[in-house]
Amino acid sequence: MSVRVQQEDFDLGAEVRRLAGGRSDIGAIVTFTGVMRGDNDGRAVAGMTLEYYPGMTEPELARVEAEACNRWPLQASLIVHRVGTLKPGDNIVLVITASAHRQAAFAAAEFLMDYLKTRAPFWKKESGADGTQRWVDAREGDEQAASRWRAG
Amino acid sequence: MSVRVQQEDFDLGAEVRRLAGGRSDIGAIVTFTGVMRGDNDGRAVAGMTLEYYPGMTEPELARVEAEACNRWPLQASLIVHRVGTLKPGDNIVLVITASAHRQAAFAAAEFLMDYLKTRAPFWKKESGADGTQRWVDAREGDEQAASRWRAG
Amino acid sequence: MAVTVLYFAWVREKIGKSEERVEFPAGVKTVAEAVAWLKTRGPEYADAFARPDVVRAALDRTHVKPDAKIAGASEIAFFPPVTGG
Amino acid sequence: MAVTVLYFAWVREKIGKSEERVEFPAGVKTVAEAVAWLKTRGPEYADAFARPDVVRAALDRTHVKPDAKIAGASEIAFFPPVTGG
Repeated sequence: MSVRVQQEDFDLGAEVRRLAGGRSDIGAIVTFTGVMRGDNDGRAVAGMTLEYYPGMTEPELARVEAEACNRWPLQASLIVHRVGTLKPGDNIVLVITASAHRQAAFAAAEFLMDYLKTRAPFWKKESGADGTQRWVDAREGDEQAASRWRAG
Repeated sequence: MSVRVQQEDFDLGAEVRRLAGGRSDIGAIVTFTGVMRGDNDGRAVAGMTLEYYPGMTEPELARVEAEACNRWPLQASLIVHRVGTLKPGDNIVLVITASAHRQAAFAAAEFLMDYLKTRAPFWKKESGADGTQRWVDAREGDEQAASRWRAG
Repeated sequence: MAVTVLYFAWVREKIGKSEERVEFPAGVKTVAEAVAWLKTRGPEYADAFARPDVVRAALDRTHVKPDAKIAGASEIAFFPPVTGG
Repeated sequence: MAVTVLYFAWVREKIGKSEERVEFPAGVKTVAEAVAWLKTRGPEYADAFARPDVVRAALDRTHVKPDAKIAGASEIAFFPPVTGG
């Protein structure tokens, strides 16, 4: 159960080995990797800068992770979120959940991503291929995706 | 879009790199790794043998994968299933889905696992820690999990 | 009509073989009829197919229901519910 | 009551600074009132808070609603809806 905010890239395989390697109580490991695309809303994107709120972002991620552990029987979990300057094809975010059964691992990973997207203080600024810059707008769909966990 | 049945272990990180490395049209990569647990239904398990139907299992996995590609806009997908003798902590199955957005990648990965569990010809025989052997029973819950995709 | 019949997992273990060539009588038209006929071949078959609703079948490597017609198939497989994943 | 006020993303860019110490008047009790008062400090603030329903706030690094009381907080942050993940 840990969270990290970092500029450096992460290594999916190494993170999974560190979390689950050598354990025989884990039956299911789900990972989500968010990758920067070269287009957004039909616009060609050349780069992106991720800003965050040091001192709030980390505990907010930890709260989201703790909530997932409350809801599902997880043996292990990890959230890694990158900040700084990224280019298309670069990794942005990694979520890993491990449980005895697949349903819990899948549900917890989706929950972490939905909640992270609406609660964790990160802001993306895109540089268009045409040289213009713009702050990415929050997506209404993300708010809806997060809200489905409130009833459950 | 490919499927493999093999005795050898797989390397999660390498498989994801092979599928998505260097691509900027993929925004979301979901992986599911099924791992052999050291207990099942409260019984301590020492090992497992996975039998399959060569010539049917591979095309059946390919059909399941093709169905997922019909239902969701996937940029890439992979199913790897191991056969032969395994011990607790060993990898059993790997599913990877890649899409522009996370909802499609998550849904397709869950669908692949649910369908694979009820359709792909694999049979598990467990060796208990007490030396007894038994064929694993199909779980009613897996059939229910698969059936939820039929209405949608 | 001679077809290759394959058995997997505990069906294979109960019958004691993984594969055989079988000449089904002309009256055997469906998978369910093939199972009923196989059960008459000996106690090991009767045991393997004791609960025919549990045993699954494939014709030429495609899942089929008990009422599927076997005419034209070159391979019939019988196996328990699958437990992969 | 002097508190540290932080601005992020386009709120920071519009106001032209990322951090300042602010002495709020005694009548400013809530986050919404703090926003209304900040808007009177100059056109850059008025611009940043032109749509106060869009700007989010945190008190001492916890998300809060506009009606949250600021008394006792040592750090107030204002930022757009988050776009991580």
